[in-house]
Amino acid sequence: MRLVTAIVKPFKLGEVKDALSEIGVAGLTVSEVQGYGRQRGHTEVYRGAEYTIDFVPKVRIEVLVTDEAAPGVIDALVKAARTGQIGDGKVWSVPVDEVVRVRTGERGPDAL
Amino acid sequence: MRLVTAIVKPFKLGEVKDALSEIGVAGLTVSEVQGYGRQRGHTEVYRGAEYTIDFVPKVRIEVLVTDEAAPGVIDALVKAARTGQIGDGKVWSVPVDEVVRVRTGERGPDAL
Amino acid sequence: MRLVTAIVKPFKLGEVKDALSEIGVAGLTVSEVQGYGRQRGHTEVYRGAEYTIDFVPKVRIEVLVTDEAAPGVIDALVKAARTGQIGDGKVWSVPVDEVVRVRTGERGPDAL
Amino acid sequence: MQYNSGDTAWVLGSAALVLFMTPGLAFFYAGMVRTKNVLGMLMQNYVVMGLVSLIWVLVSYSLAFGVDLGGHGIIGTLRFAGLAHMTQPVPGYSGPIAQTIPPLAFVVFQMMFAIITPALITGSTADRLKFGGFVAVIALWAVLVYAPVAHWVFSPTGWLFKLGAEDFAGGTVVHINAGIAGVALAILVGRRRGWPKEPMPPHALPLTLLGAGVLWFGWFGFNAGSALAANQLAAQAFLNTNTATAAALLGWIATEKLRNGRSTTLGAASGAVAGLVAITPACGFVNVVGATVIGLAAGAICALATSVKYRFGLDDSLDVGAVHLVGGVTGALLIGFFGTSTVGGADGLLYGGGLGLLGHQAVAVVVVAVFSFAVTFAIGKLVDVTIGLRVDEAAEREGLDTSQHAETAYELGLVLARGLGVSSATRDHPAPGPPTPAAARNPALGADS
Amino acid sequence: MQYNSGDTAWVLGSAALVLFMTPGLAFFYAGMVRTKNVLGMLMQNYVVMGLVSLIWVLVSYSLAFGVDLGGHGIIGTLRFAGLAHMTQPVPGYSGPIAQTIPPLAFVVFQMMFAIITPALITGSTADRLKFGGFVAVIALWAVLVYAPVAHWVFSPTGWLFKLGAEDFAGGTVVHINAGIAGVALAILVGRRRGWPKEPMPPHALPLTLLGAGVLWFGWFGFNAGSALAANQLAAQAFLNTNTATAAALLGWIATEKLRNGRSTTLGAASGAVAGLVAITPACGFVNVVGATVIGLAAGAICALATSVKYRFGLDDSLDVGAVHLVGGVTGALLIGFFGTSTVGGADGLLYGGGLGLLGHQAVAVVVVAVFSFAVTFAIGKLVDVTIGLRVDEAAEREGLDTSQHAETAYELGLVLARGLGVSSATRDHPAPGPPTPAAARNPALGADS
Amino acid sequence: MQYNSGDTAWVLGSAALVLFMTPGLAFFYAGMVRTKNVLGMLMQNYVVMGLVSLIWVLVSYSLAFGVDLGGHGIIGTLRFAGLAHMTQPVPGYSGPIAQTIPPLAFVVFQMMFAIITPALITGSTADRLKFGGFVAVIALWAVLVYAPVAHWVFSPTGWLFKLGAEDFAGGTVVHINAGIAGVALAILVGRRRGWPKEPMPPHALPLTLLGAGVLWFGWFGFNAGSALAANQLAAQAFLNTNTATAAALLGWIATEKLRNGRSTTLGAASGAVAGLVAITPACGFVNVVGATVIGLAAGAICALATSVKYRFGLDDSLDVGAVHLVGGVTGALLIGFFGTSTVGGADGLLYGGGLGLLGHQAVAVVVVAVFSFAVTFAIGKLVDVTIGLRVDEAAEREGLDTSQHAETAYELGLVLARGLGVSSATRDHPAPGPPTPAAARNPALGADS
Ligand SMILES: Nc1ncnc2c1ncn2[C@@H]1O[C@H](COP(=O)(O)OP(=O)(O)O)[C@@H](O)[C@H]1O
Ligand SMILES: Nc1ncnc2c1ncn2[C@@H]1O[C@H](COP(=O)(O)OP(=O)(O)O)[C@@H](O)[C@H]1O
Ligand SMILES: Nc1ncnc2c1ncn2[C@@H]1O[C@H](COP(=O)(O)OP(=O)(O)O)[C@@H](O)[C@H]1O
Repeated sequence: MRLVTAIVKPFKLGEVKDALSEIGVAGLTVSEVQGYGRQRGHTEVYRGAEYTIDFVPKVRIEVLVTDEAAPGVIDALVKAARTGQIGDGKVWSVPVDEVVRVRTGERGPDAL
Repeated sequence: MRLVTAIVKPFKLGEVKDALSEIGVAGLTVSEVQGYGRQRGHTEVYRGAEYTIDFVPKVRIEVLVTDEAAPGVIDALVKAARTGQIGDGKVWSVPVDEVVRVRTGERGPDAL
Repeated sequence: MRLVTAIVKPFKLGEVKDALSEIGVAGLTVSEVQGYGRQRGHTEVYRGAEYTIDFVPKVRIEVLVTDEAAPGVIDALVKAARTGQIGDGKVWSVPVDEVVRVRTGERGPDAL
Repeated sequence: MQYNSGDTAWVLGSAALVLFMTPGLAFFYAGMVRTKNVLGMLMQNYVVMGLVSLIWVLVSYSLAFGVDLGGHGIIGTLRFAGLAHMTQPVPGYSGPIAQTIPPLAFVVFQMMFAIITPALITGSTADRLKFGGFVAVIALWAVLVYAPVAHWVFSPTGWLFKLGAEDFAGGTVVHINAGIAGVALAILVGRRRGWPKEPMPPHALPLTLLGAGVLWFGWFGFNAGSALAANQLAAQAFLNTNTATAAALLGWIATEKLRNGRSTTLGAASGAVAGLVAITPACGFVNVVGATVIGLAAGAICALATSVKYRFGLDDSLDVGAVHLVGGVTGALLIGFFGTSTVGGADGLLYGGGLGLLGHQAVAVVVVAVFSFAVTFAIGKLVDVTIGLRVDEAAEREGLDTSQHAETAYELGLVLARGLGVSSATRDHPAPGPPTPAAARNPALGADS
Repeated sequence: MQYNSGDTAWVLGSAALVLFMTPGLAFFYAGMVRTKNVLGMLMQNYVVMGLVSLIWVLVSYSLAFGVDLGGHGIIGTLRFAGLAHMTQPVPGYSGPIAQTIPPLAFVVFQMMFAIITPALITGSTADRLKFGGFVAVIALWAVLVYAPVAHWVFSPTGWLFKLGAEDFAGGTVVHINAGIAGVALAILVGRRRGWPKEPMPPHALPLTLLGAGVLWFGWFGFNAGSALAANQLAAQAFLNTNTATAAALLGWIATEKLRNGRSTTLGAASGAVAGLVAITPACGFVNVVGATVIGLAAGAICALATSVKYRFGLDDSLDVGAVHLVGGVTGALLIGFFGTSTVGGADGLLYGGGLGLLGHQAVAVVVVAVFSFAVTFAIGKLVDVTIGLRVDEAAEREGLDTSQHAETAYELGLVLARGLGVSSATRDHPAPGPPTPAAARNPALGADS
Repeated sequence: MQYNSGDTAWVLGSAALVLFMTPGLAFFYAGMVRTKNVLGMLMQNYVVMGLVSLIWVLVSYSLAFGVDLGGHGIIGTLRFAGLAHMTQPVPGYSGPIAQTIPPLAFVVFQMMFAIITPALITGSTADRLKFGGFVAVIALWAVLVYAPVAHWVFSPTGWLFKLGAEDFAGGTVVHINAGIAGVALAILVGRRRGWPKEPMPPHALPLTLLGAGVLWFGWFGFNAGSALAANQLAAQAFLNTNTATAAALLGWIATEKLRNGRSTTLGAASGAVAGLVAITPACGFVNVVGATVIGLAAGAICALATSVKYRFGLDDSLDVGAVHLVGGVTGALLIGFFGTSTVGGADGLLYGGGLGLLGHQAVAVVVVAVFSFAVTFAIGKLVDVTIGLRVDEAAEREGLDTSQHAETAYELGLVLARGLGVSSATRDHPAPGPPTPAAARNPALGADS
């Protein structure tokens, strides 16, 4: 199995979720992160003192998938999250040894 | 070594921590996430406009363990986090190349 | 490729970011986490009721790197994050199958 | 009739101040609950403002301050129900205490007291009441408990007033009354699940401090407004109020410092409120020395009293008993010592007045406490067995905000609203079809397309 | 001249209360927007306080309450511009309505009305206005819309006042006027991107509740202060205000309960405001029965009216139309039924006054609504085509806080400020070099090194 | 004696308003600090309310407004200590300035000034004071600095008052005094660790805006209340206050717009406060033109002054110097130009009064600044070397909230309280044993088992 992780622009979350639903992904886990990269942050001013904000808010999406499904999920993620502008983010996958569904104790692909 | 990650119901965090302590796990890292899956979110109403909230708050628990300890940790996590109701979450493990304890520079199992 | 993850003290984030920039790391992703380990939390008192706070705020830093760069990045992270006091945190790395840059679809090291 | 415009200005202004106290109280309490119950707490307080205002106009004012029924000092008649006959002076206020303001100004001033009193109760039963059940309890309480107690103690025709029990601004009518009612309901509905093992720390102390600030501000209307005139007595009550509050703030945080090693912000806020509570009955009867002692005593005693609930296993969640009941009793009884006729009222023990005043105070405290406890418990029980008073386990775990009100207090995620799910067009809101004519005519309307 | 100190105290105190309403409104609104637009909303309201205060002093007071130009009741002259000739009594207030307060007290009291009225508009165009464009619109509006309407209705020399239209504290001048202006601007600037498909839930309802509490409090100054004296009429207006507000709060949440199955906190806050709006024109003309009915009606009608915008695809973001326009019209017209000369003003339909009063009310409503809509739309258009009124897509997505004001509302991360990046020493702030002499002399200054 | 009820109502109401300013200030400041220091800031302000209230009653009122010692205008005697002899009129207020209110009303009104003045200081030393040390400094300051300065300037028997220096509501006594004291303490305790390299942005600007709103509201009591009567002068002071505040708000954000390209919300709030500060000494001496100029000047000058600290490497954290010292000086000196006897006081330069008034103003500014700086520095030093004034590095990094008060401001995690650890039953709270009898009898109590 694979854990596919995507770092994307926050406002793309809705589209990404829908794209994954369409190809049969039934679950995912989302969290807020701050990204640093080519995309520049903005500037803030408080009583004349200027701050540059280097971090840009992003959303991390994690999806557990079977090995076979992984490429399709990656492609769907990339496609749904793309705006073509700097800062669109990354998608990567890592191998997973074992997955268990807590409720039932099912293991492996059945746990997804 | 292994990184065992669990997505569980927030109010189970205390029990999970205690269960892990009992089997000798000395450290872990926790973060807030939002889960999407079989478990339904709730509905909110603001001035007559209804919103369905698809995401459900969850807690992510990450534990670095030795290869040998991994199965026991997974079992402990699953057991402690279970309520038997939809949305109990997932536990998975991924292989880890290297672990370093920042304070001492110790590597491998000693770093845990 | 590798995903190097570091759990460090929050006020070290600036220094870590600078250290990574120096060795050519162009991007990273940061999130807030709570750590449990040897470092003790503090105590709070509300109307005479005392609470012990077991968790300590930490920052998680994730960096995707090539296999070759991984050891250097790990060393830089460890060095920059160290205070020598309990609770400095962990750095670990896991193997990554695939990385894609969302904007361009580039894969592998080019995606970093 | 010619009223005194200065006194009227003062009483109307004071009424506005007292009204403002209920939102203040709502925030004082809301800061202390957990994130999932914030709106539940605010809502209980705001709905009291709606509900009791109407009940007061309709019936409770007449019961409390109307013509006494049969001259027994037990209850008013319904002659003023719906605020009829408002040209008639308020019964009992004659001679030296004759009112110089329009009766309607008195009605609205006293209305605000009737509102905040049941609102105080919400702290003891935080996080676990059904909204509907709460509304029912309050509606009954405003008629069956508040109105008679106000009549006994506040109305010059009431039996405790005539007995000589002194309560300048509501130590018994408001604080002991609400405090013991809170305890009664907390006993009735039981503990929050997990209490006291699970930590339930305040979710946003700045809100609590804000509430305390608003309460301190508004309480000048409550206490100094109770002089019903802008005069020397009002100034004295104002001074006493501030002095006792300051002393109690210091008393509470000093007690904490000794007990827990740290002075806390919540302690400062709580101490201020304890001082305000304790000086309430006394502010028009004691001098500044009395006010200082009452404040210091209330600060220390109430701080210590917050531990009592753990001994009894009673989840009086936000310490309504320790602050309002204990603080109210402290103030009411200390009048028996510090009351001085140089300010107003009878002389207490320390000013050569003997034990008489203390005795009357004790009678008022006991009578009001027993009555309020019993009737409140009965009302609570009635509501519990009929429409239900406590939420079920799932709703309690989920929190009142979503379970009772379908809302969430905070959506602060700069990034990720939990709600970044999907909004559904409800039956009431068909997804808008093609642009309306107005929109079609005005290109700007289509800016989002 | 000898003024009445009690009346003066009341009107000055009321002016302070009404000033406080604008921050209250700012928070009422700011709680409802998304995190990225909080400061944008607050800023719009606060800048109105700055801007309109000066415009009022400079010119609008004179236009609104100055000597009527030519006796047509259309507009005042500039005789009082810059607050010249302030020893002269306010024109038109003579005989039974002669003022007993310094004219400057009247100036500041009315100033606060001129401030909050355009502030009300900010709700309808939330999240999408350029700051500069907004400022321009308001500056023009305070002169071209507010001043004439205030003259017509409020000034005893205005034509609608003389016609017999009644507006005790601003149902038409403030609420209908601002409500329809909000609708006009919302039409002009178009919908927020994503609306209504993308969920845009309130980011912090406690702020909205706080704002509602402040509004309720301050509104006593608004309504009862409009008696311009601390008297029986003020007390009646005070009572009516509170009663209608309470009734509307209950009316709104009852309507919600029936429609959506749940009573919400936002509903309670909205209902209270709807009640305050509706009773505003009527509070000095109806008795407590009238106030109750007006409140209940406003609560229910405004709650239902919030759905209307979805039918028309009009993004009146925070329901300025449904609350202020609809609520204002409800109150203004119900005077025609419930007005009673026993309180003040003419008798309405239910008190034997026939249809006359209702007719005058209807004329005032229609005239003000049409005028305000047309002129507001024209002002908005003018600003839009010159300096621009709506932010571009990137700025809207980013949010007003950073795009318009280079700020972020919350930095709550206990751990990770997004700003844990790097601060740049700007040209104005050269990175401090070696310690200054003062610092060198004082070792404590170097504590951080 | 017969007091004027309207004047008394106004002064008591104003006293309440001024009391409310200190919580307002607390929030104004607390919004600007980082999340870990929020409660520390609030606590400093609230404890000042407790501490100074008592000190005022005990001794400072008598020193400030008591019978002048030896007629030198330097200090009052202790005759009024503990508020003894309060039937005696306040010394010096006779003839045209004879008071029409109970002396106790004057005591409480002035008390609120004594409270907020040291509270203003907390901004300059934010995030790094030990709580105990802070308390000690304030206690000494309220006696050794505030009381004499108030006597010199406010009391008609004080030497600066008699010299002819004008300070209607506290430009020198409150703002210059607190501003320079803040600078002195900031120098003494040194910079926050990391300043100015590490970004320290405000954690919640809405709180700052809330505080600014409360300050604006309360300041009407501060300034217009200083007329000590509800009259023409109060109305003028009210108008001037609002006008200058509005002008300064605009002045500040215009300056920002030119300098940084953006008008900020923090700038609007800061500008409003700067205007309130600058008009404070002048509000009863200038007309609306003077008020407008003073406001515009203060807004622009104070905005620019915020940069000064970077040049000197002085961490005046929340710009107490730039806003209160600079704003206070601006207002105090501009009286010398805009003072006009048509409003009150002497004529300034622009109204044909020559340089005399300006000279007196300059003397007062310099004397108060020098005295306050020196004594404050000495007090701070004394406390620093005895009980310690600055927290250690670990406590500063951790933040004042947990290190000084064992509390956390926010627990907003809808999911994960950091405290989802374990609560410990403390010695004071033995884990509750078996259900108490009461609980056993009442099954509902066991709802959680
Ligand atoms: N090497 C990396 N490791 C981890 N996350 C990264 C890395 N590089 C970029 N990111 C994440 O991807 C986001 C987008 O990267 P950025 O360089 O701004 O744009 P792009 O991916 O379009 O070139 C960053 O904000 C960061 O969260
Ligand atoms: N494929 C997946 N990848 C990542 N996280 C998942 C996946 N499926 C479920 N989850 C996480 O597990 C949680 C519980 O899943 P859910 O389907 O609701 O219940 P259950 O695991 O009991 O069947 C989800 O809220 C989500 O956080
Ligand atoms: N086994 C583990 N798995 C995951 N995270 C861990 C583990 N042990 C420690 N951590 C993380 O590292 C942080 C520091 O660990 P701690 O034991 O306090 O100090 P140190 O690493 O210096 O010995 C913890 O707060 C936690 O976030």
